[in-house]
Parts: sequence; C-alpha cells; structure tokens
Amino acid sequence: MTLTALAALVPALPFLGAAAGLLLGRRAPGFVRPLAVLPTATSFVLAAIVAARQGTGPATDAAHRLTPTGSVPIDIALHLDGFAVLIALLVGLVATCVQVYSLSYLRDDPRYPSYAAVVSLFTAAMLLVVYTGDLMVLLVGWEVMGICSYFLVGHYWETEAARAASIKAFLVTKLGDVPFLIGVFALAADAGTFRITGILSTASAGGLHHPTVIALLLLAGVAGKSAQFPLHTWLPDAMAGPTPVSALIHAATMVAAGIYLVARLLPVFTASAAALAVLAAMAAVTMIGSGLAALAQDDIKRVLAYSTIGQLGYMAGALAVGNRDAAVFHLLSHGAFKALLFLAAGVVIHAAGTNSLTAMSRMGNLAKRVPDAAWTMGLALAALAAVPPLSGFFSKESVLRAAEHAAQGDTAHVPAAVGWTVLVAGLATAVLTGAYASRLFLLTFLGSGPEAPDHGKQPVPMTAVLWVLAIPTVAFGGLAYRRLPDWFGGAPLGPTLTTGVLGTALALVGALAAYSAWRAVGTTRAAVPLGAVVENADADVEPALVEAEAIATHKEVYGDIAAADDPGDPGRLLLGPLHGAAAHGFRLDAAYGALFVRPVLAATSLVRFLDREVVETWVKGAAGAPNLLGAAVRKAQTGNVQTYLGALLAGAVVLAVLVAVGG
Amino acid sequence: MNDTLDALLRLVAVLVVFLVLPLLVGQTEHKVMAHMQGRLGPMYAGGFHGWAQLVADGVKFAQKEDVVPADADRRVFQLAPAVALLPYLVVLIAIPVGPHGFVGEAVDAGLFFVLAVMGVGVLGSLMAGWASANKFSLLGALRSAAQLMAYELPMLLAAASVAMAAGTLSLPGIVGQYHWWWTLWQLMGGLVFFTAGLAELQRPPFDMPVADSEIIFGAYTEYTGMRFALFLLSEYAGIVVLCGLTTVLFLGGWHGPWAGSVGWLWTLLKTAVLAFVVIWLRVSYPRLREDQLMKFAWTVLIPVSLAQIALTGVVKVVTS
Amino acid sequence: MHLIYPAVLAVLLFSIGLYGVLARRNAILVLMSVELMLNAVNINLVAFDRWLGDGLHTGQALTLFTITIAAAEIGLGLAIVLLVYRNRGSSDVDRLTDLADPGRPLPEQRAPGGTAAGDEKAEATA
Amino acid sequence: MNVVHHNAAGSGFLSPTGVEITFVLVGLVVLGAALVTVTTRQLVHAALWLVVALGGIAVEYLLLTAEFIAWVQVLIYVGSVVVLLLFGLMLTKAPIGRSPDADSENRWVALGVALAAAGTLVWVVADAFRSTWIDVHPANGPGATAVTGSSLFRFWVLPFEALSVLLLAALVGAIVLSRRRPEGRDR
Repeated sequence: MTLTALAALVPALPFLGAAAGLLLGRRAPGFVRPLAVLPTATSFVLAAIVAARQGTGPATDAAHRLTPTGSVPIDIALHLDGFAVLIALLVGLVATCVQVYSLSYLRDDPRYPSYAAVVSLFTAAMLLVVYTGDLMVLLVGWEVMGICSYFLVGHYWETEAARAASIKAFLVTKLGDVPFLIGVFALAADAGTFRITGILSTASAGGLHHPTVIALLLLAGVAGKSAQFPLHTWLPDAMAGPTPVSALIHAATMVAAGIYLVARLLPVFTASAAALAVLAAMAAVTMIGSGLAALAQDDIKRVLAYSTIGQLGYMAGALAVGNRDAAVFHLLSHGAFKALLFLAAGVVIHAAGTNSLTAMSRMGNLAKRVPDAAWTMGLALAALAAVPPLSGFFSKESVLRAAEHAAQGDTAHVPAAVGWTVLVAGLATAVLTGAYASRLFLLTFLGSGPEAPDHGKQPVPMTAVLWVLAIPTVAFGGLAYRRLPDWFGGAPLGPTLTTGVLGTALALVGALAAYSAWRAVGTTRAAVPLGAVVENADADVEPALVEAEAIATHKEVYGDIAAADDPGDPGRLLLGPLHGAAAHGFRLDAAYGALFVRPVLAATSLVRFLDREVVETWVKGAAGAPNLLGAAVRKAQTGNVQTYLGALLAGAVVLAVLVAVGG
Repeated sequence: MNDTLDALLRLVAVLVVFLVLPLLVGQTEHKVMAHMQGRLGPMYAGGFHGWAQLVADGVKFAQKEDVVPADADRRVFQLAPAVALLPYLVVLIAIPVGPHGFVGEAVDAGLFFVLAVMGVGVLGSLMAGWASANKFSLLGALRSAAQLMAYELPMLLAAASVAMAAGTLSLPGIVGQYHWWWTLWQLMGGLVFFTAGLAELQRPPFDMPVADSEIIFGAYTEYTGMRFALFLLSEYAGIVVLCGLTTVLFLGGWHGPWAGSVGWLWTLLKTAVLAFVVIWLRVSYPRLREDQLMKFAWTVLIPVSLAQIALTGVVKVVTS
Repeated sequence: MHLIYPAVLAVLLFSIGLYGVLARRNAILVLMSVELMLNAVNINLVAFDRWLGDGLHTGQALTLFTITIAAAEIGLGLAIVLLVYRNRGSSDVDRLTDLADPGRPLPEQRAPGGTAAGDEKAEATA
Repeated sequence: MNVVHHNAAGSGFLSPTGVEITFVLVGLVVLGAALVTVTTRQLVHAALWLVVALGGIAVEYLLLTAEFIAWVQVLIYVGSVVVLLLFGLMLTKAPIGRSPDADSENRWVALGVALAAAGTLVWVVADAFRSTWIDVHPANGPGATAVTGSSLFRFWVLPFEALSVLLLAALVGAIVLSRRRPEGRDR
C-alpha cells in the first residue's frame, strides 16, 4: 500500500469505527467494545508505519480535487512531514490508551456505546486535522472536535456541572472559531488557495496583505481551542467529563490542535511582529496565571487542567519566539505525561471515592491502595516539573533555550522583548510548576488519617495503560532530543547549561517551598476535622460512577468545585492573599459574567419584553381580527347549496358585465 | 301546391290505416282467442260467427260514464290516453308499405325516428298511473317505465344491426337493400327486436305492468269508457306498428313475387301473420315474473343483440 | 335565418334553467332545471354549427356528446337523490345543510307529518 | 307516383321566412313550457312541461336542419331522461296537487340572478350577432345522418371512445350508489 493510502486510512478507520458503533450500539452490544478499541489501535499501528516510512524524508503531499468550487479551490489534501506523523503517532497512542482504559473505567455505563463512538470520532477528527494539507478540510476536523468535546464533556448530563461545562466548552471554543473562520478566509483570499503549502510559500514570499490582522484572527481560534488566556476558562470546567475524556482532550487532541495549527502556519505569524508579541504576552499571562491557579485548586483534575493550560502556554511561548520545533517537542512529551497524569488521577479518584485534595490529604494509605497510580503519577509529576532526566525536562529546556536565543536577538523576525517575556515567564512558571506538582503529590499520596476505602485491586487495563504511558514519560525526551531535529529539519533541541541548571533549580525551589509549607501546616491538617469522603465503598461500583457521584456531590460538601476551605492546604500558605482569587481562576468568569453575560441577559429581557408586550399585541390583534371577520363570514355559511350557487353566479354575471363594459 | 296536396293525401291515408288496422287486429284477437280457448261468448253477437262483437264493444265503451277519481290529477288523467296513442299514429307515417314511395313520408333517418317516437308512448302509461292516485296504478306505471328502459336497449341494438347491414337509416332504403338471405343472417336480431317490441307493448307474456291478477290492470285501473278504449286502441296500434316494423326490417317488406305491382299486399300479409303470432303468444305463454323479465332483458336479449351486431359487422367487412 | 333567434332562445332558456336551479327546492326539480340549461347550450351549439359550417361538424358532434353526458348525469344524479331520500326521508335541497355552521336552525318542516312519513319510508326502504 | 324526398321533415315545406316564423313561434312555446316547468308547484306537471319544452327544442333542431340531433333529442330526452325523472319523482313520493313549498327561500335571489344573467347575455348576444345570418335551406345539409355519422366516426372517434368510458363509469357509479347494502352492515 502506498504511503498516502496508509495515511488516509489512519483517520478513516476510527471514523468508520465510530459510525459502526453508533449504528450497532443498541442492536449488537457485543460488537461495541471491539469496535471501540480495534479501529483506534489499528490506526495507531498504521500511524506508526506511516511515521516509519515517512521518516526524516522530504514532506509528502497528495491532493484530490472532488469538485471545482468556482473560486478558491478546496482539495482533499494530505501533507505528511515530521510534525504531522509524530503528532499522529502521539494521538494514536493516547487514543488507544484511553479506549483501553475506558473499557474498565466505563464498564457498565449505559451510554458506553455512544461514548466510545464519539471518542473514536474525536480521534478521527484530530487525525484528520493532523494529516490534512488543506485548511478547509482542517476546519472540518476542527469543528467535529468541537462538537465531540461538547458531547463528551456532557457525558454525565444528569449533573448540573457537566451540563454547564459542556455548553461552556462549546460556546467558548466557538467564540474563538468565528474569528478563526474569518481569518482562514482572509488567508485563502490573499494566498488564492486553501492548501497549506501554498499559503506558506505565499507567506514566506511576503504575499500576505494584512499579516497582523490574519494572525490575530487565527490566534483567537487557537486561544479558544488550546485554552489560552483569555479563552481558557472552559478547560477547568471541562473536568466535569469522565477522566479518560480529560486525558484525551488535554494530552493529544483538542488543545493540541491549536498549537499544531500555529506550528504549521508559523511563517504566517512570524510575518507580523505584533502578532508574535501578542502571542508572547498571551503565553506569559497564561503560564503564570495558570500556575498560580493550579496551586489553589482543590479538585485533583482541575489542578491538572490548569497545569495543561500552563504547559500549553510554554508551547505558545515557543511559537512566539519562532521556534516550532521546541513547541512540537514539548507538545509530544507533554502529551505522554499529561495523559498518564489524568488516567492515574482517574484511578486515584476511584480508589479514594472523591476528587477533592482536601479529602485525600486526610486519608491514610492511599498510595498503598493504588501503588501503580502512585508510582506512575509521581514520575509524571516529576516530568511535569521538568526534573532531569525525564522527558519533560528536555522538552521544556528546548523551549527555554529558544526563548533565551530570541532574547539575545539571534532569531530572525522575533523582537528581543518577546524573547525576554517568554523567558522570564517560563522561568517563573518553572517555580510554580514545581510547587503545584509537589503539592499535588503530597496531598494525594502522603495524607494521614483514616484508611482509604478498599476497592480491591484496580482493573488490569487501567493499570497496564499507566505503565505503558510511563515509558515515553520517562524515556522519550532523553532519547529523542538528538534525533528530532532530523525529523523537524530544524535547530538542535538539546538543553543548554544555563537554562537547564536555572530551570531545574527553580523547579526544585518550588518543590521545596511546597514541601516545607506542607510540613508547616501538617498539624493543622491533622487537627481540623475532615472534609467528607464520598461514602461509596462498594467495591463493585464502576470507577466512572464513583467519579460522577464525586463531581455531583463535591459542591454539596465543599461549597465550590474549585476550592475547599482548608487551612491544611500548603497552597494557601504559599499564595497568601492571592489564594482566593487563584482558586477561582482570578475571577475571570465573574468578569466575563459582568462584562458579557449580564448585558446579554439584560438585552434578552428587553427583547422578551418587546416580544411579549409589543409584538405579541400585534400578533394577537392579527389573530383576533380574522377571528371577528371569520365570525362575520361564518354567518354566510348556511349549508344551503343554492345560496352558494346563487352568490357564485351573481358574481359571474357581475364579472361578465365588467368584462363586457371594460373590454 | 301539388306538393301540399300530395302530403295531405298521404296523411289522410295514414289516418285511415291507423283507424282501421288496429280494429282489425282487435277483432282478430277476439276470434282467435275464442277459437283457441274454446270460448263461446264472442261467437254470438250479430249471428254469423259473432261478427258484431267489436261493434258491441265499441257501443259499450261509448255508453259508459267517464269517471275521473276524486283525488286524481284531472288534466293529466285525461291527457294520458292521448299521449299513449299518438306516437303510434306518428310512427305509422314513416313505415313504407310498398315500393316507389308508397309511404306516408320518407324520413331520412326513418328508423331512428320510429324508435324515438315509439319511446314517447310510455309516458302515457306513466302519466296515467301517477294521475290515478291509486297505488296499483302507480306500481303499474313504475313497472312499465322500468320495463321500457330495460327493453329499449336490445331493441335499438337489433335495429342498429339492420341499419348496419343496409347502410342506411331510411326505412324504404332498408327494404330496398333487402335480399332473401337477410332473414337468416339477421334472424337473431329479428327475434330480439320482436321480443323486445312485445315487451314494450306490455303484451303477454311481458304484461306485468297491467297484470290484472296482480295489480288490477296497473295504470289503467281507474280508467273507464272511451279513455280505456283509447288505451286498448293504442295497444292494438302498437301491435300493428311493431309487426309492420319487423316486417320492414327483417322480413323484406314488399319483397315477394310480383313485388312491383302487389308489393303493398306482401307487406300487409307479413304484418298480419306477425300480428297473429302476437295473439297466439298471448294465448300460449304464461306471464313472466317481474325479476325474470328484467333478467331476461339484461342477460339474454342484450348479449344476443350484441352478438348479432358483431356478426353483421363481420359479414359486412368480409363481403364489402 | 337571423342567428339572433336561436341565440336569444338559448340565452332565455338558460336563464330560466338558472332560475330553476337556484329557486327549486326538490332535488329532482333542480335536475330538470339543469337539463334545461344543458339544452340551451345544445341549441347554441347546433345554431353555431349551422352558421360556421365547418367540415368537422364540431357543433353537432359536441351536441351529441352533451346529450350523452346529460344522460349519464341524470342517471347518477337520480341515484344520489334516491340515496339521500332513502337515508333522510326528504330530497329537499335546502335541508341538506350538514356542512353548515352548527347551531343554526333548520328551515321549517316540510309539511305536518311529512318528515315522519319520510322517515318511515326511509326505514322501510333501507 | 310523384315522389318527393325531403331531407328534413318540416323545413322542406317552408320558405325561409316561414322557417323563421315557425322557429320564433316554437321558441315561444319552448320558453313558455320551460317557465312553467320551473315555476309550477305540481312536481309531476313540471316534468310533463319539460317534455313539451324538450320536444319543442327537437322541433327547433329540425328547423335548423339538424335532423339526427332532433331524433336523438326525442329518443334520449323525451324517451329516457324524462321517464327517469318521473321515475325519480314517483319513488320520492311526489304528491298529487300543489306542493306549498316547491320553491325555496332563495327564489327572489334566484330571480334577480336569472334576470341579470338573461339581461347581460341577451345584450351581449344581440350586440355581437346583430347582423349575422345563417342559411338553413341548402339540401342535404350538415344535419343529415350520413354526414353526422361520418364526421362523428372519422374526426371524433377518440372523444367518442372517451365518452363510452365515461358512460361506463356512470353506469357503474349509479349501480354502486343505488345498491342496497346487505343487512347488518352499516350504510
């Protein structure tokens, strides 16, 4: 089979699996699980083969034009290069892991068939985005992902939080997509094609008329999908979905799409220094803000969500300094360890019966209950905090190195100020990352108090997946940083002494600060009673149900999904007065509420008033008048045929006279 | 002027025929039935063979009081006998008796004319039956109307067959086209025509509308005297017309030896024979039931007449 | 002959039929009036056929068609009227007002006992 | 014997003026009979007056030299249609004597409409055919049966066949309508 055909099969297989799953889900329940796992797994294998055959060679392009559009042509195009095949590999790996994990995690869920099918569709859409060489086709995958995320986040639609989160995810990403669509059109209008290669050559030839406008419009879409400030607010709330979904969204698919797009279209952005500056500012604010917020969160998954936002900020920063190799490198390694983190968090939530760190910190022996999760999560957190020699260290150092490079003014098109911004923000974030990673680990696994409930051994698929993902978490960065430049065809990605030492040191500082704060408040923690554990110690209950219940009851116990009023939290000590604000994402939602939601609500109430009291009056009048007329006319309906006929003929005579006289 | 005189003469001749022939048929019926049934009554009047019986009947009718029932619709009641009788008079005009214009008036579409006008006669029965204000009369009228409707169709079809064979609707024309083998060729049609004609005249065995043992003479129940005589006269005139038509259409009219000079005699002779057959049938056959009558028309006569038309068509196409 | 004679005859006959259709109460009388109107049309057709004298004899052919259709119409019409009479005991056109706005009073009864007898008849024939 | 073949009863005897006068006189009879038909209160009388009107129309056809049509008129209308109408009247128990309510309440409206229609149409017709004449004299005119027949079966065969189907449909329809349902089944 040709490389192109293989590559086309990669997104097609999960799509067909999704279609078959949706069709057969109710009628043939026996096929649902194979249909969920096998196409995705096959697709992963095929992606690996594609990656191997594409290798470090020149990019492969194939296009098929279905029909002429009349103006800018639309092609079913494939574009395979180092970025695409590697990211597709990552997507395939994470998706397969998620599907396998879901087998156990959503074992008895009545909606599992549709869930699995939508996950497959989600995977297919992401693979399409990765492989395609045409912006229009990319947009299709982009939007399919949007709708799939809506369904998946709202999987527990019985809970208020899930419903609200799914709608929020949909609306916020759509808010970015509108300018994005306009940007794509503007881009295509300038370049005369939707093909990415054509656009890139136009951009590098300086053929774009309004690079800044286009870049900013595209950035809006990227900010929405990749959860960058100020459109990041949907991501923490999206934790109301099942854990595997979070893993999928955060590690490989949705959020990666935005970064991937900017990486693909980087020449468009580098054509505008202003756009780069905006991107850098966005990345910096995102990184630091999310780091602070992560330190204050109570929900284990929300911590991870904010950490994702922060890591995405790193990638955006790398892109802002014009180094897409570093960005994609970080995307790959982050994908592996973030998927691991979420899946492990799912195991922990199942074991603990709660998703609240406050509750976990008062639970003894949790690490012993779930040793696999504890070990792998520890590794992944270390990778997150960029502890050498884990893969997170290498990828993050590549970002910092790129930023330093730009700060010294050595990168073309990139202002030094941008480089400095990214570098400083990145270093500051390194501290915060170390702090919240440590806090998470300490609160989760080193709690003391009554024994955690015993659910027996965790299901094998779930733990096996964790160890599978632990391999790239540990080894990928170290093994790959010398090879990747060949695949990407770019600058070296290895760590430099300055940034490496500095970054590691800062991470350690953060970790130490968190540890000492934890020790400092340890007695308080022991003294202050509880925070409730969700009492659902029934061993047979499936993990997803435990999570759904945990999400549903969290608010009742703690009053807020984001925070618990816990004096034993080291984050509270570290953040001081900032804690309250950080726990609520710096009240950005409230600001949005005041700025947008309330005016809109006011406008709707005005419209409602106009509709009910003004328009309705006319409508009622319009209905009433015919009613009255009808009552009058009804009097003529005697039922006597002769009367009707008489009137009819009289009319005919009158018409005849009129015609005779007039004609 | 000559034309007018000619026409006038013809009309007078027709009138004479109309006044004489039915009476002859009536007298014959008396005698024939008397002989066949061994009835002695009609043999007395006047001495020899009861020759004055008809005159006596006429006198008796004339003597009787002209009664109109109290609830009757007087004018319609009085008008009905005339309506029943007149069509036959009109029809007689168009029946050719001999060759070379020996006919009251040669109507171009004579056959059509004859059938059309004969159909009007039933109105007399209907009027009489309704105007009598008598339930038996009404029943009789309804029966005769139904009977007429049912038998009009086979009669028309049989006549159409002859018209097809001759290629003309003119009665003298049809007779002119006649060959002796036509009688065999059109035999089915002739039988149908004659039978249907009997039914239209309400002669036995098709006389349910006037069945005296069932509905007391049907439409004529309330009639007495001269009006009743007129109804009787219309019946005999009908016999004459029917037999004459059958003769003209199926038996070749004036054709026979020395047709040029005594053709009219042949016509009258054939008519008389047919009239005798009509009387004979009255004596020999029992009356059909109403439903049998309808069934006979729809399931026997109409199919047979259609078959006759098909046969005529085939022969016409083959021989032409 | 002046064409106006048959034409005016047809017009007047048509108007008389029109009056009958609109004014008569008994459905069979209405049918008769319809026949008058049809005949008026036939007179027109024949007269104009004579005037135009076209080779197809359109007027006369159409007259024959009209007569045939009229015969069919009278058969069906009578069947309907008889059915109505059998079901309702009356063939008055202005009492067949089932499609009217409900709650409107029927016209006055036909004759004392007339409807009752009609009902009996309807039951007897049904 | 001097034989004179007349192609149409009536017209042969009369001069053109005579035809015209006869036409008008018969027309008056027709109109009078028609008027009585639509106004009389005796139902059966209406049918009988209809016979007069229809017969008069047949005569008018003869005067217009449409002989075949005339006999068809007699055969179908007088012989069958009127008989059917009388049949219908008798089956629906038409009373002897005057029915007080032969006319409905619409009669004044009907009169107005009819008069308006008559006025309009007469005006239009008179205006249109003020100076149009038809020739009713020529021998062997279009009314002859042979001519009518050949035109009917040569040029009008298709409509003729269609008409046969229509008649068949009417026949079936009438049978279905008037058939009595067996007992125990709803009407």
